[in-house]
Amino acid sequence: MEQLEIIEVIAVPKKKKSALYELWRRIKRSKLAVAGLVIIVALILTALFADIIAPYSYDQQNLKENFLSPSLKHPFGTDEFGRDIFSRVVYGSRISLQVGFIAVGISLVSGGILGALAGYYGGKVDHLIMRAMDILLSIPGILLAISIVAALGPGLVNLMIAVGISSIPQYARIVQASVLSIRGQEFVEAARAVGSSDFRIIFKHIIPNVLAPLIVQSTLGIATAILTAAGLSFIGLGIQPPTPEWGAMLSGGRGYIRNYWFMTMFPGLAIMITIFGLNLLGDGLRDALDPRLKN
Amino acid sequence: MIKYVLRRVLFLIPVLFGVTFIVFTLMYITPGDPAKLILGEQASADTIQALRQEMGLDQPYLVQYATYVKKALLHQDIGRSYVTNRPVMQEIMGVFPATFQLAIAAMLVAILIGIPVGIISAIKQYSIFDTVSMLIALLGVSMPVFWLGLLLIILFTVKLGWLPASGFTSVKHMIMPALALGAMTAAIVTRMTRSSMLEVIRQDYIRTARAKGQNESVVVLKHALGNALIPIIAVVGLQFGHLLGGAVLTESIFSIPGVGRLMVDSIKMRDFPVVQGGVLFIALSFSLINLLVDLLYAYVDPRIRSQYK
Amino acid sequence: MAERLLEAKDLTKYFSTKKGQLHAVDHVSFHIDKGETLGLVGESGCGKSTTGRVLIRLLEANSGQILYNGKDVCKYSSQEMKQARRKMQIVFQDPYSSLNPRLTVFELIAEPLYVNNVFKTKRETEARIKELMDTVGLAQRLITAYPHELDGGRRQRIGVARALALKPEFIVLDEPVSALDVCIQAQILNLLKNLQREFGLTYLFISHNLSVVKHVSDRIAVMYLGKIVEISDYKSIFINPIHPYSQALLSAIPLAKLDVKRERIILEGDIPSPVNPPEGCRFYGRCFYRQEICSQKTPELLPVGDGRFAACHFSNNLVRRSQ
Amino acid sequence: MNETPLLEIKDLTIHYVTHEGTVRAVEDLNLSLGHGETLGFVGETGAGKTTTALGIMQLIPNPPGKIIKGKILLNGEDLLEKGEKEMRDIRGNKIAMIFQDPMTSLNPVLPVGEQIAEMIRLHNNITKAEAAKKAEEMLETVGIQATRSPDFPHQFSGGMKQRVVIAIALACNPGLLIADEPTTALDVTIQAQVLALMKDLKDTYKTSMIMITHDLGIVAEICDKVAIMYAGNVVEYADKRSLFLKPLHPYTVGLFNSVPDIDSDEEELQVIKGLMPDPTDLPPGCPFHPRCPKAEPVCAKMRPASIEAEPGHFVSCILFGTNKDCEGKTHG
Amino acid sequence: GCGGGEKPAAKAKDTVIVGTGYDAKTLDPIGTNDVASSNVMLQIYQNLVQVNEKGEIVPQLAESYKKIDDVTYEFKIRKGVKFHNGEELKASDVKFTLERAASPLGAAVGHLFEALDVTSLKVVDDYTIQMKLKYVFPPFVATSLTHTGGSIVNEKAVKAAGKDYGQSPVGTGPFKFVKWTKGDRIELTRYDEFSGQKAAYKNLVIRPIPEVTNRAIELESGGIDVCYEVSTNDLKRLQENKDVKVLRVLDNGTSFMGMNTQKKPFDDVRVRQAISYAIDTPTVVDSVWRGIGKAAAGPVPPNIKYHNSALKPHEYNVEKAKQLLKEAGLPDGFKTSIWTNDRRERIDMATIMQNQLKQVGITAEIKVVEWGAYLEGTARGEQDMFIIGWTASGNDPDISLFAQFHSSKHGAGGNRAFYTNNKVDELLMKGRQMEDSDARKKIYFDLQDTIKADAPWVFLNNQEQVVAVRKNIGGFQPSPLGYHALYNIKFEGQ
Ligand SMILES: Nc1ncnc2c1ncn2[C@@H]1O[C@H](COP(=O)(O)OP(=O)(O)OP(=O)(O)O)[C@@H](O)[C@H]1O
Ligand SMILES: Nc1ncnc2c1ncn2[C@@H]1O[C@H](COP(=O)(O)OP(=O)(O)OP(=O)(O)O)[C@@H](O)[C@H]1O
Ligand SMILES: [Mg+2]
Ligand SMILES: [Mg+2]
Repeated sequence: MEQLEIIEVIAVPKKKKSALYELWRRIKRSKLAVAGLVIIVALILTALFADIIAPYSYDQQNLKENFLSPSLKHPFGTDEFGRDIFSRVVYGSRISLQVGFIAVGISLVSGGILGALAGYYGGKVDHLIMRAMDILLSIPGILLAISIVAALGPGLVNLMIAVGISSIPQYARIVQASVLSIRGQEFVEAARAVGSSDFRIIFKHIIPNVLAPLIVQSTLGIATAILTAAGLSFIGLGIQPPTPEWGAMLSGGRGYIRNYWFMTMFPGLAIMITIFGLNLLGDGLRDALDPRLKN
Repeated sequence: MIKYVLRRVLFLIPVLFGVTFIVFTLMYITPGDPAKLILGEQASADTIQALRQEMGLDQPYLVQYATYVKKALLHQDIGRSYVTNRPVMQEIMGVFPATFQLAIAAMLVAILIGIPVGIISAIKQYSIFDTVSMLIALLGVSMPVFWLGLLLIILFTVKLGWLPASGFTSVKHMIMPALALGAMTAAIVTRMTRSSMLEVIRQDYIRTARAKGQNESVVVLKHALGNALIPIIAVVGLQFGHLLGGAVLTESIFSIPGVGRLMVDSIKMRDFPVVQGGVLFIALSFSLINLLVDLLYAYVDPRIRSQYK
Repeated sequence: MAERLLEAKDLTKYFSTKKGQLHAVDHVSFHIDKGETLGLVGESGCGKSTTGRVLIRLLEANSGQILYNGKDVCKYSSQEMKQARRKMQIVFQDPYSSLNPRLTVFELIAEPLYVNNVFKTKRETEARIKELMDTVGLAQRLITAYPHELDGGRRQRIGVARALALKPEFIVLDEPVSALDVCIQAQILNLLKNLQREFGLTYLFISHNLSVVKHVSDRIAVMYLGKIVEISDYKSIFINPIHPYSQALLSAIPLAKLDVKRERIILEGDIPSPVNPPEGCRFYGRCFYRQEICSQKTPELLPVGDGRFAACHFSNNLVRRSQ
Repeated sequence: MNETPLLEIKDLTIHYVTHEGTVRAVEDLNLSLGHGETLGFVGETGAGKTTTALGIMQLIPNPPGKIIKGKILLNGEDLLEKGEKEMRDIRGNKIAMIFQDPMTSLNPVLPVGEQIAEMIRLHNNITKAEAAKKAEEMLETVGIQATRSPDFPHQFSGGMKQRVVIAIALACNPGLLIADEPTTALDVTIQAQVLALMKDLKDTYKTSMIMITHDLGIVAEICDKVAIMYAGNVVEYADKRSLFLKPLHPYTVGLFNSVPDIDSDEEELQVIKGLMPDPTDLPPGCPFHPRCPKAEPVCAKMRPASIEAEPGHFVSCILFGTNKDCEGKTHG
Repeated sequence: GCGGGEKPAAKAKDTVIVGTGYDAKTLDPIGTNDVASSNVMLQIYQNLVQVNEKGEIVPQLAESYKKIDDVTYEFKIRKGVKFHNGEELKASDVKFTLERAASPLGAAVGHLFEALDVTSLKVVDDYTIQMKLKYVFPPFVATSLTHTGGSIVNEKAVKAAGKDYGQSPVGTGPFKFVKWTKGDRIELTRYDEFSGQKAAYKNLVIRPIPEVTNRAIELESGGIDVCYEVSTNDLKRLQENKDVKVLRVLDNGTSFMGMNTQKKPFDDVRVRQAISYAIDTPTVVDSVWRGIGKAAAGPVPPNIKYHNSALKPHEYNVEKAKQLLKEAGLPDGFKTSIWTNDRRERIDMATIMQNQLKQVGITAEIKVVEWGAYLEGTARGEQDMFIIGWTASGNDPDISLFAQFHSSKHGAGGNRAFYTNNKVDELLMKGRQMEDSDARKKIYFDLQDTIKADAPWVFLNNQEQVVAVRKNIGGFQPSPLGYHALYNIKFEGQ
């Protein structure tokens, strides 16, 4: 067998770093994905350091200086209460990210568990869970969210729950399909052949392999959650004032759109850029995580 | 085929039960007494109580649901609106045409933009066109629809004076709402078309078609698009279903009396029969569209067709 | 007489499908002696892999017995089975999908050791892994590599190392070289033979490539549509195949030789579906030797002398005919 | 033998430019094929067989593929200088190609008859009905009932699908047929059916053929000439007989030794060590030298030229002919 | 601009398009009590009597009426009045109308007819009807009979239509119902046999356009002729627009921030007063309404009888507020919440007040509660502080005060502050049983002072009806009730 190794000298497989590095390397290929990543990182930093970045508090009113156009003092102008729009947009990143992440967290965890159960056990369990998901899916998301907010009352937490619940089916479907396909792959059988328990198979073999589509879906899901939350604000079921939620700022400012363009423009742009970044990143991740591109 | 359709239609029954039950439960736990909302702030406790009794609201939860289901099944009666006292069916049918037209118009916008752009992007992958159109598509999904709607109104009504800002009575009225609503869908369709085409275009049978000496446009339109259609139909169907569920925001911005607004208003007014009936109706149309989509699959893909036999 | 390691009796595995019962393995009986290699050949979908999986209870048989050292494996409790698993291993066909893409070479080889608590310390485990990598000819520096960074040959070596980790007696090799290029294939075949010699392993070698099977096997079983149609020692089956299907199969192999003119039997038609197969010989539809009775009575796998078995109503005639 | 060969490839070089680097899939490849001949094209995975075939068809996916240089002469005319429109006339009509996997080479949403008819209509000026008729005849020719022409690919078995693919390829009676591993995906007995059919048809239609395969058995069975390919290059090119009886290149020898022999009883196969080199990073000199049992220091420096070691038997190795003498010189 | 999709006024205009905020719920007078429905019904129906601009009761379908004793009224009905279906108006229709209104069917307007003794309705002859009240209640005629809930319907038409009457109304008014496209428009046409002054134009279209901005845009672009409820944001532009006239009238409504007087710490009058002092009402009102309406001074709006115009808005005095809090044992303030529904202006007012309350150490969380839940919650007394409005449907102070401050009306009845004051109860009871007089005036002045001192509410603003019309629209006068007579419209310059 010594002969087998001689050739290692010449045919060296390219040495690669960790999986994370590998992911970064793949994302890096697409300029758009990198742009998305930059936007999101910037957004997260803004949210983390909002206190430092924002020149004013988000609820500091000055009724005498309302509707000021953008200036050095107030880069995005002031709103009807004389609050600094720039500061509100900066603080708003916290809210939007919270809404996005927690709502997606809710749907990810519940959808993921349901989907995994359905996919792994198959048969009746699968049928039952997936039909329930069909039912949930056939109620329009925003209506479901409205009903839930109406039932639970408005507020940040309930909003996140509402948005979260209404997108459970999507995650359940993805996880179910992935689990189903991964369960059928030979490496799962190979794990069983060496004596691995179901538990180990699920956690060591199946879940890590389902993550890729889930990460993509979650990235896009955060975007949808932020948009849905904004939509709910528009119908008047959003977050309580004076919380600087972008959707609420946008819909609150809509009456002023013809007089004071900056009141809607900046929160609107903030939403747009955020969603844009998330989508760029999501698309990029989708490509980067695509197993077919693995060489 | 007929058997398949029948099976699917039968399958709707549990779905509809499920949907009504969920909505019923949600409405039940929602605070807000419809009797009070109807009677207004000055009604006496007695009249409210009397009305509650008349509406059956004093019954236990499951009895109320059972009564509803029984009436719906036995008498095809899904009740009358608490608010307007009109039959729920009439309420829904009153707003459905607008929603349907809006959905169709938005879908047309989405398809007419999304599919061609998606195809060109795919065959010119990594070109400037591809990058730019994908960026635009992404902007499409990134813009809150109500903001886009407002900006459209400012542009087309206020600044240019070309289009009316509200209502839904003529083609002219439909343009802006269809654009606002279609933008998001167009973006989704574009992306799906592109990725589906990219997937297909790498397939061996495309190479076969080229090896025959077939020219590129036929290869793309006949061989590639024909096979890329399934996922495109899927998103178009799904989106259409969602649109039929009511585009609350668009309807509100453009003052269009549609299903979405009816539902939101009814939820706000605790007009339970209308909410129930509306969701039932939406779920039904959603399911029917799914069925239609599946039948379309069978139409475009013989492999699926043979499964339905 | 050699010691019998494993015996399958009347093994049956059906799958329920939408269209009906799929007879993947249909009343199959054979045995494998200690230290020998039984080759299992047949065309795609004939039930080779299913047989292999049922043997080590990755799939539960519908009926039949699997005697391993005389004890029926099918009756093992899950605890006993876990013990037995250490003695019975499998190497899969596709080195691409049989390795979890998210685990490193180390983790992949460590898995059997870890889940069976073979070693107490990490050091011991590591030592064993290095030893295994040496055994199968994988360079130590690949220990942190991911499967997708490796070529098919190396991946298959990982598969072999995993199988060897628990020091098994018996390994099912499910087309271990089919996905590989000829040169790599030869490397792996040599490796497998060496390992067998070194550790006294017993193999069930599944393949659809007759020359490969012949190269490694002591005896060969030919399978057709869920049934074994012939079992012979590796030489006789090539010189003198009995079952008409075996004959056709052999004649169909293109030989890398000039001037060897063989009488080629081209079978008509395709392999029929294994779903609800009709009574009678499974090969009936394509057989060039079929008679009335073949469509009515299913032939049994019967001894035809010299330790050979065949399942054909006319095996006696055929034995003579081909002599 | 001084008439122009049907196909002549000169110094063909094809690269794929990818993120991982440039894959030099085909490098300075030379080859020729006479009228009515069948050439076996043998090599390991990644040797560049398919790339060469696609190069001839000019169907290299671009990006990432690009023909860097060379000539592909069909009846003396350089295909590389033809416009896309002219190429379309040639494809299918003068050169047809069969791909490896019949399962995926047919368009799943079109009836097979239509797929054959499409080819016919593209290159003949006939009506739809006539083309359909002709398609049915082609189906019969490959042994499928004409009544199955409205059926879809998924309704056929693998072997039948490959027959349909063959029917498409032969529908316009091309002068050159390139078959890229046409039976690799098929079962042995089905493979035998298909090979027999191909042999028949080749004789009837007098088509020249390039048969890409890694199965030397198939080569032995139906080829006249053999080209052995390694890392983007033809390392040995000869008459089948000459090659089988007396393989010259160490790689060819290794290849023969790797195949278990059905007739003999060898215990251990004599394998070629190692793996194909990384195509983005080919070793200098002879690409085979790191694996070559007969390698000499010079092999690492110089790329051996193709030498006619025996009449009609070309080999690129320093062990033979003048190559021995040009030590020190480096080629392209 | 000709941007509107509606017919531009090319020929002689005979259609008036009105943009409103909401769609009507039903056109059955007793089916609802909302402004949007009343706005349509006002054009279709008539009442026995009506209130003129001066606030006097004048006959409409009744020729005359007289009070026979404290609780008995007799109405003479005009002869020859025809319903839209051709039936002549008879006393029996009036009887039918009132019986129906007071029955459970009329629950939505039932409160208006609480005082009416239905069994006493007596058709004397075809054109005479008598009715008795259960107790002395002088505002009856002015409030109940003039309300659209008391619109006279045709017995035959109602019975024929059954449950669907709300979609096929038949009245005696100047306009006939034509078609109702839900959520989009209600079309009416002139009733040519109308007994009074016929409308000057033929078609009336009432379109709900919920987005205020859109409504204004539609008016500017000529898509509609009349635009209800102009928002503060659009007011200035519309006033400057030469094609548009803005008409305004102070309405009968008061917005206020109530405090749950039964909940700690609002059960302490000092805390309530402190809050009143802490809030700079004029600034709040001015910042939010910017020129529409005015800061409210007391519980009785300016247009209502016995409004005490001497009252001033709450004094803004942070020091006093702090002092009072200290006295109440809350020197560091406290945590509380302000409930509001999702009306933009209310949220805005809450936002500013939240900020002002912070100055005195009170931390108020704003809870925007969806309307249904809001009504339910405030009726149950879950709220601390809450913003809501109250619009009187007539000009009698009893309507403004009774439901809001009488202890029998706690919660759902209207008294969401759960205000209890025996003296107030007594005065309210007395006031509603008296005929107008100086004595009555005194009672209501007393009430206003007492309530203000008790500070269950922070009075915010008296709203204003701002209606903008195209320049060529004449004869239109907005009403404080929020629904306006459209039949008087004339096209000017035509
Ligand atoms: N889990 C399963 N469910 C249903 N049918 C199955 C399953 N596994 C295998 N089969 C069917 O059982 C038959 C035998 O399959 P098996 O995998 O044993 O064949 P094989 O001889 O190994 O073929 P190959 O050479 O393609 O690997 C096939 O028809 C296959 O489709
Ligand atoms: N589209 C492509 N992009 C990048 N590299 C490619 C592409 N197609 C082929 N290659 C590379 O070019 C080299 C030659 O590939 P080719 O497909 O011609 O080999 P082959 O001899 O046909 O192999 P096989 O026997 O596997 O079919 C390989 O290294 C392959 O990885
Ligand atoms: Mg197998
Ligand atoms: Mg190839």
